[in-house]
Amino acid sequence: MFILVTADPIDEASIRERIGTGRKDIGALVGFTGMVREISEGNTSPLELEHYPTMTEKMLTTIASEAIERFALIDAAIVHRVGVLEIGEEIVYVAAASRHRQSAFDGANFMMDYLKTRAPFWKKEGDGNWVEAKDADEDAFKKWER
Amino acid sequence: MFILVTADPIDEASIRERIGTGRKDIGALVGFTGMVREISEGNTSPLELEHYPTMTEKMLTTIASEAIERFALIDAAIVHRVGVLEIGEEIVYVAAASRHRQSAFDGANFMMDYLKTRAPFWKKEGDGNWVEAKDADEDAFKKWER
Amino acid sequence: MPSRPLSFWRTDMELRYFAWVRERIGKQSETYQGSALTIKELLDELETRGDGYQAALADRGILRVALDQNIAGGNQSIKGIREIAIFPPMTGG
Amino acid sequence: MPSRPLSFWRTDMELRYFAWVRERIGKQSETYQGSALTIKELLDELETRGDGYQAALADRGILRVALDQNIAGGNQSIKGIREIAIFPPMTGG
Repeated sequence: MFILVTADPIDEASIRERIGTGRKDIGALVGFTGMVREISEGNTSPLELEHYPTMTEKMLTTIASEAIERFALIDAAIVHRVGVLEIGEEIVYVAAASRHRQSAFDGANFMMDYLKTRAPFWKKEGDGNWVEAKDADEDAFKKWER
Repeated sequence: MFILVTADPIDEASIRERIGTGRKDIGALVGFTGMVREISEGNTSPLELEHYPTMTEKMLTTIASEAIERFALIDAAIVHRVGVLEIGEEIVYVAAASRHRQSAFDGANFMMDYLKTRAPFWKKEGDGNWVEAKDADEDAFKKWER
Repeated sequence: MPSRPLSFWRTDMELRYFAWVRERIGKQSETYQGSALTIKELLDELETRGDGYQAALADRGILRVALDQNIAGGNQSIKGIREIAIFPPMTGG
Repeated sequence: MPSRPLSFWRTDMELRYFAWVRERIGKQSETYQGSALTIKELLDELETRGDGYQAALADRGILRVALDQNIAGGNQSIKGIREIAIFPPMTGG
């Protein structure tokens, strides 16, 4: 398992190596990359990502562990950036490695829904407004309840 | 859109650049990597991938186009290897870029299910046996019928 | 138009075989100049050409056929088709 | 055991604020030495400390509270807790 909260750009290739190297039973790896996108045209201001140190790492570890157990993953990674991010930059990368493709897809999807609603990050737009939580994200999380 | 059938290793980073560069509206990118795995322990023989040139490229183009239309993707890529592949090597990479995460997940998942059952590739094991098609793959494809 | 046999106008078709169909028949491709009008008729005719063909084509339920690179069903006409490919279910990805 | 006030045993708690809760209150953290026994009592007490606190804490339905870094509900006891964080719904990913 690989968990990281960082102000630096995300090096997906090296994360892939960490969770896949030396394993011969991985048949499927799903990687999700979240990027800062231009929400309205011409809106070029950066995002600022705040987080709650130590709780963040703890939550991300919980999320990845639960994904591994629930979807029988071989390994998982979550990397989340903090600080100032320009449009087009990567915010988050999650990866799920599994024997089979559907569990890799489900594992990565689950980690993203969980992370969106439960990991202590907050986004502030360039104009000083805080991004509001979306009901759609909470609804997406609910699909994993059992 | 980026489609490639190749005997060479897959360069995911350069494919990512091709489908993402210069776009400010991509919020989510899902990449799926399929790898040759050791099915039974100690089985170290390689796989050989045969395909039907020209029909392959045509089907992969159809699959990516349908994913783009159906899930409102911004862009998509499919790269499939042919020839002799050792355990641990990548066979296939698909990528779906979208505004939102669920359509990126669905688009990549759809492309994999479609490709597994409809793209003209055949796998031969080191012992000379041809891999048999799985009912589970056909069932997975059916979930996208509408 | 005078009533001439269909085969008069027919151009040669290229048959292509893949995976174990190719291995059992023992060739990758060949030219077809017979009189079959549908996929089923074509497979029936090819099956009479020897043990390799029969081993390759006996299990119709599992075979896949592409007409000019489009997957097709057994009753489909092969009129005007230039390339017919016969192969087992795909196992890519 | 003699009946002494609970606060006698209580160690100081660290309060931490994030995002617009932090901005409205005007600080990142502070030490709490009051007598609140539950999250709700704590929020009620903090809200009396001035306009900033009120602006930050008025909308209880939206606030999230973590006790020692575990998300908790309003009626939960804060006894024995070392760190209480108050923040808006998360918007990561």
